[in-house]
Amino acid sequence: MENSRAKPHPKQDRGKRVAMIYKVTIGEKKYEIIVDGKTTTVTINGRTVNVDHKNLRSKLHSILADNIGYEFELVRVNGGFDIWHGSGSLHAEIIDEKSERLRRLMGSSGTGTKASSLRAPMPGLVVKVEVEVGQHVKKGDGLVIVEAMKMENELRAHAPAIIREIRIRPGQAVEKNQELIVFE
Amino acid sequence: MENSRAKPHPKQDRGKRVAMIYKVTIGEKKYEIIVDGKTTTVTINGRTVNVDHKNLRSKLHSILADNIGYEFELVRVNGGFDIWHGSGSLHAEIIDEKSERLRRLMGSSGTGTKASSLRAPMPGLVVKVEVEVGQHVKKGDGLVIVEAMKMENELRAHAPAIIREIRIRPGQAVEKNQELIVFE
Amino acid sequence: MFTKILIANRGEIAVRIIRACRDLGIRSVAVFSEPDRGALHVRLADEAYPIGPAASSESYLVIEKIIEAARKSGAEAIHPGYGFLAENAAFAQACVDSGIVFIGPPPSAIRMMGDKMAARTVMKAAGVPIVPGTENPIDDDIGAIKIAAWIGYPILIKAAAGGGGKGMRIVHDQSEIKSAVRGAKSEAKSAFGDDRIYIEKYLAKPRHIEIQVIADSHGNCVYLGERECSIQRRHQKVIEEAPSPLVNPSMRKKMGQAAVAAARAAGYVNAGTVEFLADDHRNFYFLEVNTRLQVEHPVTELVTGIDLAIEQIKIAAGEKLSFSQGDIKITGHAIECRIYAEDPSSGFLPSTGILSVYHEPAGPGIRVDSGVYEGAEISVYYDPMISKLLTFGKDRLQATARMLRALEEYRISGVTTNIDFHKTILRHPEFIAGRLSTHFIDMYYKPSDEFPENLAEAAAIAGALMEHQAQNKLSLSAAKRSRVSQWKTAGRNLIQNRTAEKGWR
Amino acid sequence: MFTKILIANRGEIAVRIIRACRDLGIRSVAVFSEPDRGALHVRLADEAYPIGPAASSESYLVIEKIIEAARKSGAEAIHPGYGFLAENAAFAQACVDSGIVFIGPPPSAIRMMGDKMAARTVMKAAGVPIVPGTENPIDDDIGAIKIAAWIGYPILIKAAAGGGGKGMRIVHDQSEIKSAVRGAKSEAKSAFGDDRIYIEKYLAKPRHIEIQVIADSHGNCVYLGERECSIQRRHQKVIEEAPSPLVNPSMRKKMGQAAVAAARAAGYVNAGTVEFLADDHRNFYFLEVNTRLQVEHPVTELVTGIDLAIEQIKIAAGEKLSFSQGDIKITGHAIECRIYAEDPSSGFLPSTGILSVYHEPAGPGIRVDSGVYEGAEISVYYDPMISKLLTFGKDRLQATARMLRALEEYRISGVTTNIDFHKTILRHPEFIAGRLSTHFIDMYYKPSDEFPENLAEAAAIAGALMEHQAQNKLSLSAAKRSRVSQWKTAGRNLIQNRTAEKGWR
Repeated sequence: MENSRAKPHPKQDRGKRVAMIYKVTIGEKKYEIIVDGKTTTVTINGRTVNVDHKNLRSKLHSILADNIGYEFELVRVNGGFDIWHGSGSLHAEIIDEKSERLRRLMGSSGTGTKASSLRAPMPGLVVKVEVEVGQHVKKGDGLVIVEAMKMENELRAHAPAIIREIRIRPGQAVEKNQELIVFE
Repeated sequence: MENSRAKPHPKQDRGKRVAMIYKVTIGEKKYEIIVDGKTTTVTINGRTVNVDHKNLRSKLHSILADNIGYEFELVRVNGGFDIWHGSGSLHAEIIDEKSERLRRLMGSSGTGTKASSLRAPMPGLVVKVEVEVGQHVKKGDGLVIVEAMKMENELRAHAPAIIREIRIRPGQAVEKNQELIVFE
Repeated sequence: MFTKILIANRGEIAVRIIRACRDLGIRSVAVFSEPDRGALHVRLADEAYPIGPAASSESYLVIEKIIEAARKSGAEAIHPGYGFLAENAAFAQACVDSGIVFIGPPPSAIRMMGDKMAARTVMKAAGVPIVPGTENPIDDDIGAIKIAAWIGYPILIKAAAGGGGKGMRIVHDQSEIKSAVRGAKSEAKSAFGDDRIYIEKYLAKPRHIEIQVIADSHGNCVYLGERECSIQRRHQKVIEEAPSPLVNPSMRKKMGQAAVAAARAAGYVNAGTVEFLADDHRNFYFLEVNTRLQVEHPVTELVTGIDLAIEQIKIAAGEKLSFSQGDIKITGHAIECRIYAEDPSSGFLPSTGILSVYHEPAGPGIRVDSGVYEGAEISVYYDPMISKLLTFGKDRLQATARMLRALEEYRISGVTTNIDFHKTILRHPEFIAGRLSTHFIDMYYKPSDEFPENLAEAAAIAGALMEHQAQNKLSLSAAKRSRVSQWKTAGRNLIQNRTAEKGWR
Repeated sequence: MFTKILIANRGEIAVRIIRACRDLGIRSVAVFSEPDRGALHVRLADEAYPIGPAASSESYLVIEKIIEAARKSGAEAIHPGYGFLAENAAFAQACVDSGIVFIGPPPSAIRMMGDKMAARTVMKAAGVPIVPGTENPIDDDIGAIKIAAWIGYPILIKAAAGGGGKGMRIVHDQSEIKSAVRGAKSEAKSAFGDDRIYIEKYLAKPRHIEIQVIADSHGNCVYLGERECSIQRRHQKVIEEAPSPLVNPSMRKKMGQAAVAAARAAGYVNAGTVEFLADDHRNFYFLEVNTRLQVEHPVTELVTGIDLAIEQIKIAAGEKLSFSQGDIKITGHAIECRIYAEDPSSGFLPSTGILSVYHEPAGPGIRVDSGVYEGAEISVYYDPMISKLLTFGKDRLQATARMLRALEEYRISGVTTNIDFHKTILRHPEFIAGRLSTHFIDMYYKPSDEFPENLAEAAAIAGALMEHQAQNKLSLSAAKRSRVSQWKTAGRNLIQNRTAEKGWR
């Protein structure tokens, strides 16, 4: 177990220390976080916070931010972390300053690509497809009903969209994360 | 997780299967266990037992022996395992037939070497040494008092012995497993 | 008394019954499907027998496999838990036929109560108030229209063989009735192989209140107070409590006596639950009888001090009840929150995964009945209930405070749960005031993706720190790699030079 | 009421008090030494402050550091738990001086009860029966001999400032008295800096029975029944229960009234415990007062339904007791087994290590108060108590059955525990009969290295299987290695050949 405050890495101490800037997006909120080499304080959106970090085990971390306790399991996923907080998870997209500069140079459009397909959130059986190709749907409209765990679960649209392609049919078994419907 | 019954290793299946004989000593009890390649039955002291083994995680194992459930954490130590059973541990010395044959060829005396020294069971402070070099002690005689966790703990002789050497003195701090007294 | 009992179930209820067996000094026998080899009920039972693959239809629902495991193990009795074969009269009969005691009511009582219309008829005859409606099956929409006109809209069309909301239709006026009858009949036919339907008055904002009864085989039958289970989503209970904030002593007595009359009328033995709908004026109407131990039975255990699973076993062994109606006292208040792997913000969609972190709350006033542990999997094969979290307090306020504390302490990663949903409900002014109904969630719960600002900030900081650590490690190992490769390059040059020296000089 | 409380402690009692704070909607502040950064109390508290290195003398015992953390966090009150600074009058005074509420009795009461001889004097004056003995310090062995002749051998010599068995000597006859007085005085001097000693009658096979009292600052004081704590090893309690198998209603009332008289005489406020020794004829004698929450307080909570930690906080906030003596009812039976990291087969020697497997029991009738989790370390720095395992049942039989079940379910690896020891005690006919005394363990417990034959067999099989797996892996990887090295060799030959072709042809 490692305690960032108690045991700074001597090797890192010898090396040059550069404060790094991370841009974190959680839901619709954006944070700019400056981490210096010591990681005992960070600056979040301009405010300085004393941080004491302890890795409890594997991916489970305890954070004391200005002495207030939080506990998270951080699971790395594309572009950031899924951050589990005890009863669910947040997704945090993280870009460091360097990468962002690089991205700008490469002409990439940056963050915020929209979900372009509906994927199965769990394995199950397709009971009903409620839309047709070409149909305009609005947020909340039912798209597909999947039976899993003895319950019928309606998958709904998270945003307005047009149906481009339907990749499943009623009666078909689907895997978790399988693409069901492609939007335009 | 792995279930020996449900998923035999296909690679091992192709290879030749030799029944192996293991000699297990726990306390004063001795067991001769024959394990064939499939590990769904073993023979213990001549009696056949159906075994279903499941590795729950890391060192934690569930065993169904003739459908009766046991759970152990097995920690490898010299010559066998410390086997934790929920409220404490047993030590199992394990010799396979091959090794034993080898040992006999090398002229080794085999198992059963007696404890020849007293080691500290925990870190602490030596409060008192109750014996002198050359003294004969019998089983249960007090040897050393060590203070740990705010309590004084008397370490006693597990068997009759003669004190050859005393390696600590009162007031000295000792580490776990540090040799305190050597017997003849 | 039995020396060995087989538990024909899995998950928390199997664990619950294993614990009752332990308390009685009876050996417990678990059965398990392939993915359940490492499940908690297998870990805790004295013995365990495999019964086939993951699908319940090939394992936990196969009567012959269960009976065979009981025979092999020498179990004298079988406890069915709830779900699976618990209310299957054929299974109870198969036990009897094999000379094994079925821990539950006689097959005849299960059969009678399983037919919802027959149950209504029995109850009415016993003087138990029933929801106004038909006593005979409705054949077509003409009959339905006639009856609806008599009891008044809205009405509920229900399947006689039914349960679980299948074959059920709410009808608000005559124009809807034709398609509702057709729909209900065809759904009932496909779900139960029986297209009989009947009509009940549809109560607006009803409360779900049920009475626990227990009867021995010597003619003694008592009620153990009520449970209120009005907080439901998808027609499934999620929060239950005892006593009900609505029920006063006189209502309790009336409901209890009606429930006992119902149980006696059905020839009932063992533990059972008589479910009622109630309105805020304390009128109550018979709904159905559950011929098994309910999921929510522990709230009754907490307020009465009676261990229902133990009583079930004793009754099955032929013992007399050790208490009479006068001995039953309701003390304090108990609440149960069912912790599900599901996402309340997307219509309570089940969630699957490995419980990579799993830390249960504990301490004063907490009881957790679960069938999982850290590292276990919530799979698609079985019910997504993770545990039943129960609290007990001297009153409803303390039980609620302790529940909020326990929900706060619970740590689960790997699957999304309804823990925050429970907190929201428990803090809602209408819940606190005890004004409940089965429409509570529809009326008052608004799913939200919001999270407290300080939590999001702390999560952002944690994410940035981890990213920072990862980048430092990357650059460290990159530095190492480049150092190594310089050495390698140098070495190679050396060799090449030597070769050159030897070869091309 | 307070908005924030600092808990000047660690381990299970800190967790216990955090839970009480949560139930009251009060923010909790933890303090921690370096090795405790990841401890459960730090994980569960709302806030946490570091207070120094591992040694208690440099962290948990440093009054200034605790007060400083309270100031920084803005806590209005401090709960001391038990141990550490809980019975330190100077600490209570320092809180008062800093304008922070000390959740416990006034410093004067702590000081008075800390002096064992002064406490005896106060009790005698209040009419509480005390063990026959001296009321003034004994100066030398001549005085001691005189008094011993009057009260009769055996006698007990005790330190006035004492506790924890230090400076204590049992004297069986006059020949031993001289060296005992000398020994006790010197031990008392070195342990407490105070060599005053006194003499008590030594009771053979006494039972340890204590009364929980609670008093508010408005003059109300009630007793909450007794706890029997006779099962002790090394003068430390290991099993406690409520009610005591010995105490009947009239004895409870007599002891309770004596305890309340004692508390009133001492000007006591908040929760406290009056300890008595009792004999089998139900005579009882004052022993001492503990001016804090006891380790074993939960057994009282379980049988009275009163949350003592919450009451402590309310009293400290100036609230009146919400119950009177007539409201207190003892319902059911509760037992506590203290789970220690220690080896009963080697004189209860403490054991240290990482809890590599740690799975707590749960289900009906179980309460676990612990300060650890899987992966936590039982270190040499602090008390080796892992948890307090409590069970509640309708009677002593059921509480015992549930305890045996819970002990069976507990899974701990990495440190040796006293779990099997508890099972042995609970199954002993004398324990079952309720015939207890503080000499119980000496009289009836025989440590044994024996283990059930089937367990040893299964362990042997598990060991052989693991050895077999390891050997298979070894030979598999050896096969791989040798294959790889053949490839390598071949490659090398190839290169050498090529080089040769190019160079030496």
